[in-house]
Amino acid sequence: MKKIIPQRCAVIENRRLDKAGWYYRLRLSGFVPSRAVYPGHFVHLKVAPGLDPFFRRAFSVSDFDAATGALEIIYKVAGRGTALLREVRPGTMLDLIGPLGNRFTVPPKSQTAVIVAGGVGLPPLAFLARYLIDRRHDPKTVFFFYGGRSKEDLIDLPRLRRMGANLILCTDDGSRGFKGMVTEAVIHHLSQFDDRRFHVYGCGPEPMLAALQELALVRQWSGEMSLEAPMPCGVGVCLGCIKPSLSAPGSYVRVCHDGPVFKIGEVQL
Amino acid sequence: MKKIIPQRCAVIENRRLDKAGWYYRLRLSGFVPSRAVYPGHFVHLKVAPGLDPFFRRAFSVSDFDAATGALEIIYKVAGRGTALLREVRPGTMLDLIGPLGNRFTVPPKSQTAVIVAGGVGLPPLAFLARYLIDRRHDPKTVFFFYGGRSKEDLIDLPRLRRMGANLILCTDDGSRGFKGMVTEAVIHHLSQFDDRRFHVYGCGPEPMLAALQELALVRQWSGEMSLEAPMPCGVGVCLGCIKPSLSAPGSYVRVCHDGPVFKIGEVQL
Amino acid sequence: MKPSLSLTIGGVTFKNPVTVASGTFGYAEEFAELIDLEALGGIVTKSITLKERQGHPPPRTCETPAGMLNAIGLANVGVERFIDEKLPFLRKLNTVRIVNVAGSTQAEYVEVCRLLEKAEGIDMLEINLSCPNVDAGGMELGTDPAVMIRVLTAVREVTSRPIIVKLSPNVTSIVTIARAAQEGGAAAVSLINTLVGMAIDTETWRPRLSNGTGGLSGPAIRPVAVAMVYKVARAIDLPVIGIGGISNWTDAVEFHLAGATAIQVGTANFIAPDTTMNIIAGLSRYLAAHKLTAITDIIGRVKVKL
Amino acid sequence: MKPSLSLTIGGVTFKNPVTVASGTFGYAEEFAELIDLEALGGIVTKSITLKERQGHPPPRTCETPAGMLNAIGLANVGVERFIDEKLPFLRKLNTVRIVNVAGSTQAEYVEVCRLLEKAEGIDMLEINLSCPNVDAGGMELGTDPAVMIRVLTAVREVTSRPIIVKLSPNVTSIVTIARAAQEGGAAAVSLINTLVGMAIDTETWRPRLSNGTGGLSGPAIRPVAVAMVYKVARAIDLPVIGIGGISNWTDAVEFHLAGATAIQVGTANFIAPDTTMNIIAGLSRYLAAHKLTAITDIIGRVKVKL
Ligand SMILES: Cc1cc2nc3c(=O)[nH]c(=O)nc-3n(C[C@H](O)[C@H](O)[C@H](O)COP(=O)(O)OP(=O)(O)OC[C@H]3O[C@@H](n4cnc5c(N)ncnc54)[C@H](O)[C@@H]3O)c2cc1C
Ligand SMILES: Cc1cc2nc3c(=O)[nH]c(=O)nc-3n(C[C@H](O)[C@H](O)[C@H](O)COP(=O)(O)OP(=O)(O)OC[C@H]3O[C@@H](n4cnc5c(N)ncnc54)[C@H](O)[C@@H]3O)c2cc1C
Ligand SMILES: Cc1cc2nc3c(=O)[nH]c(=O)nc-3n(C[C@H](O)[C@H](O)[C@H](O)COP(=O)(O)O)c2cc1C
Ligand SMILES: Cc1cc2nc3c(=O)[nH]c(=O)nc-3n(C[C@H](O)[C@H](O)[C@H](O)COP(=O)(O)O)c2cc1C
Ligand code: FES
Ligand code: FES
Repeated sequence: MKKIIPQRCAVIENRRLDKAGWYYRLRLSGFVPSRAVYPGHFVHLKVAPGLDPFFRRAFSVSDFDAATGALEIIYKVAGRGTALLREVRPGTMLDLIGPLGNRFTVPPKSQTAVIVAGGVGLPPLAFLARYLIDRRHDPKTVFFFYGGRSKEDLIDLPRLRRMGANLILCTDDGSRGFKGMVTEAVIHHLSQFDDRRFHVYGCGPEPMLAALQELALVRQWSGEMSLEAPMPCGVGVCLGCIKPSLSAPGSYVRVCHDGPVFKIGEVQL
Repeated sequence: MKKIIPQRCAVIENRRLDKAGWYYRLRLSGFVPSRAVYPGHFVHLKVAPGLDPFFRRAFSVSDFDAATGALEIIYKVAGRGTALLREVRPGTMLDLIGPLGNRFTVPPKSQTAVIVAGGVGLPPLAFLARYLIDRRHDPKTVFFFYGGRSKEDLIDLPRLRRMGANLILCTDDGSRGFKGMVTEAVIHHLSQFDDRRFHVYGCGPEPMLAALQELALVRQWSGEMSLEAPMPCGVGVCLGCIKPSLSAPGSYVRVCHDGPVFKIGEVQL
Repeated sequence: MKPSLSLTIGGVTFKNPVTVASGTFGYAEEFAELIDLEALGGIVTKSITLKERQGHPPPRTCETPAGMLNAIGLANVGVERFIDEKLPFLRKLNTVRIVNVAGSTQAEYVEVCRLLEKAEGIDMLEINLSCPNVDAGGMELGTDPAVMIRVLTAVREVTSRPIIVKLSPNVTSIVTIARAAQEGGAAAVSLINTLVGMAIDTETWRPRLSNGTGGLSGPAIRPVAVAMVYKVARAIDLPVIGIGGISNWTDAVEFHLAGATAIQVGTANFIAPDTTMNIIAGLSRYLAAHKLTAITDIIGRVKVKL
Repeated sequence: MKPSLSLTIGGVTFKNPVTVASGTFGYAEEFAELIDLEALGGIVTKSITLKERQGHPPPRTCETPAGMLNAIGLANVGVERFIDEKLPFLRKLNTVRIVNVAGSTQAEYVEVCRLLEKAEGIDMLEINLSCPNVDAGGMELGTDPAVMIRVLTAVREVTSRPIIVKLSPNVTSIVTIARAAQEGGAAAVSLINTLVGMAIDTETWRPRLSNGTGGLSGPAIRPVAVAMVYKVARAIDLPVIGIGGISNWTDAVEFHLAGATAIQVGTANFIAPDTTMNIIAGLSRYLAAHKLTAITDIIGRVKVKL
């Protein structure tokens, strides 16, 4: 097995995705992964050389082309690390480790994939949707719910539309699509279907995921969610990225190593 | 009096000056100095945002245009700070403080200016030479000795030639100009003149400055030298940039505040 | 209404909590062309000793990760020249003027304070019982509670001014030392001074400081300082002045929440001389944004589960 | 000729001085897909306690200037599961295997060591008398020389393996504590553990660690660690293992020059998992470039004027 070591990749694009400048797409070239890259995997990136900021930052892979080594992530400017990342110009070499973590599973073709993305939870799920559809899942059996606070938070829509999945947009303020929480949109749009065949995938703010998990548990949907936690190491040794376990009460899971993808019911949110 | 505060200026040029990539010219726009900028003054630059590297780096002003606010420095890649500076792209904003320190004096027109630059000591002296000549010093009364280890270390020659001063190049290995130390070149070239009228200006490696000071003291030339020392604060308070005084034995001078320009005989080298 | 930044320590009123740390601000005159000195809550001078000291030979400072080492060695003009040459400038300033006093022996501390007692234009004394960069005195006097009480008692006999005791972090229990300062009659404690540190040049095999070891300061040590301020503020009844790596207003708020009544900005003055001005403005904005009326509303208010 | 990196501590031979610090390398199996474990001089496990511990609730870590705070709270599988589930992997590795032992009481230390005594595949024990993140034991046991001697004496009765004592930097005199370790029968001392630190969120007013305070590690603390290694190495006759912010081979050389016989890489494993590999290669290159034949040629060779 090849070792997972830090490698330097050239930035080929670092482009703003929304008007306000909160969301960016970063593309790197020449990434040579030590193992196949799947949806759910993340990379651990040094956003600047040197000691400031000190930790790497984790970003879900939003797309990867094994043939060319082109790796894509999508990020939201949230704090110091991403503010620095925004300033990076094409040509700059960035140091990254990956792919790390586990991955989403692929449901049997008989199941309907219900993908639920909230805000910056989009990236791993955009990769997942493309992956499922490429693996000859009928796009019509893939529902892609995508919610944000307002229409400005819904990015990269042309690409999502191109995939041909059932794309259902929703916003808290109703400025685009369904008005309300994305979990409400799920209930509203899927009531017509036989929901025993649903397999949900979630990524987004924790309150949204908590609501989604609750819903899935009540309706007995299978499914999985990609979680976030501050990650000093990303490889399972520092025990910093923990969440309380739901299935084994009193113990913790490590988001980086046991996840970031967890089954519905595994983690207490 | 205006306060000297940090200001952010846009990089308009960061260009390699030699084949090997050791020397760079950095030009910044929009510098609004709190007082007039003179040869000898330096600026204190943050080469990267954040805490790494921690200290600012001092660079002598190698040219300044008060009309446009265009500030120039010339640097040699010597360590971590300058290695980072080399990567800076035009358009980047850099944080700097200045002008700091004291300045070279202007000799009476009856005196011959003997400028002695060694290696990366060039920048303040290039500014000085232009300044003297602009102030209607006859270029022929300005001798500009410029020494380096080999011809690769002699940079920015067209600009020096354009000034019209007596430019005498020398290299340790003889690959260009006089072969030997720059102080030897001074002795060799100036023996024909009446040296009581000399006023020397030096900047460069400390051994060279020590030799120059020795020479000037023996020959009773007046003169001044710009020194370097690691500078945490640049404004005279940390007491870190000290050199032993020669004129007041047992005490120290602060390079940033009492200098960086010192009279011949003031500092023990 | 503009929130109030003012506060009182040892009967002295500060217009705001932002002061500067000893040894990082010279005798203040150096900063006159950099910032508005009277905007500061207070100014602490370089440590003053009985006789003029030249300090250690160079190199005296070195850059470290997010910080620096220094071994200046208490270079200063000595108490007499301080009074004659430096104090007249300070005296004219409308801000709290704090003279930091250092020495090698108890007698030296007492003598410096005695000489300062007659001088005008000094609001408080800060007794530096924590300097790691001198052979005798300094830190040694500040790590033993009994010795500290003895020194402070002696000093208080010759001065009428409120005394701030500056504490060393290089101790097993800073709380024990802070209690000693309280017992010795301090009006306040300030902490932390620098942590003992060292760096070695791997090419020359020489220490990067001529003195071998030195004092570590800057953002690197901020978490250590916050923890100590937090512990001391809970343990004693005196106001605490927080020091250590403070570089912006969020850092300042952090120290206030931990329990600091006022703060000192040290190394950050070197990196950005206008740090204190930005902190003062930032504190006002912070209080206003949180609908608080006074800086005293946040002091020691960190929410720790017990 | 390739310079020799090998060395001996407490009768155990290390192929090179580069080992990893407790709590930053899990039980080593996590790093199997990242680096060649057998290239390491040695491996120190996460601290093992008598019973399994889940540790503190999140948040347990936070980023600080050039470093981090942690308050993991000794989360570990407990000595029995360690022997059953983790040791079999370690046992197969051709490197020095060091089990780090922690506890809340002297009895717990003794019991863990007793249980480990029967297990195979352990070369040395490291006694963590310096963990700042537990209520009882840990640091308290490691800051009082008399207590330390007592604990070590008790531990030595139940183990035949050489003992490394890991020291806390949160003391007035690390030399005093190191001497106690020597007196207690340690084969070596390792230092430093983390400095007590704290960070506060200025919006929520809560500490950034659930435990309130935590331990500061990373490059920020390196100068403190170098100074302590320097002092301890001069004061005692045991080998010193240097720890604290080591991130590259120059840092390692710095510790060796200060007096460290071996080093441990901690937090740097998080930032770059191949740090240890780069250090091993760098040390070889350094020795070769300086025409030195062995790592032992540089240990403690810092040139300090006395
Ligand atoms: C598995 C995983 C995948 C992620 N994928 C993405 C992605 O695709 N796009 C994206 O924009 N962001 C993603 N994040 C969050 C990202 O890692 C950053 O933490 C976040 O962008 C904030 O970083 P900052 O440096 O701007 O903020 P800062 O405030 O500077 O961060 C300070 C510290 O807090 C941690 N932190 C803060 N917020 C979070 C958070 N929500 N999750 C984890 N750590 C946090 C940071 O890692 C850092 O250690 C992911 C996180 C994880 C764990
Ligand atoms: C008044 C003054 C004017 C200067 N003018 C120029 C100039 O015009 N062009 C130029 O290339 N350099 C100049 N220097 C040197 C410059 O400030 C940097 O120190 C030098 O380039 C090395 O920095 P670094 O970050 O690359 O090296 P690093 O090794 O990263 O530096 C580490 C530390 O050592 C200090 N340091 C190292 N070497 C020197 C030195 N020779 N002088 C002072 N401090 C040093 C740095 O400031 C820093 O604090 C000047 C220095 C001073 C004091
Ligand atoms: C260069 C330098 C010189 C210092 N000199 C003194 C001094 O003379 N007296 C003193 O009490 N503290 C002195 N200090 C310590 C500072 O006042 C302060 O306690 C310490 O640096 C921590 O704060 P900081 O991290 O904000 O710098 C000095 C610090 C530095 C960096
Ligand atoms: C996340 C984390 C967990 C740690 N856990 C332990 C531990 O269980 N036992 C121990 O003795 N030291 C522990 N340490 C301390 C390290 O072993 C080391 O002494 C310290 O981090 C300083 O080294 P560094 O700066 O290289 O990290 C831990 C450190 C970190 C950062
Ligand atoms: S980030 Fe270190 S264990 Fe997950
Ligand atoms: S650099 Fe601080 S006194 Fe000169």
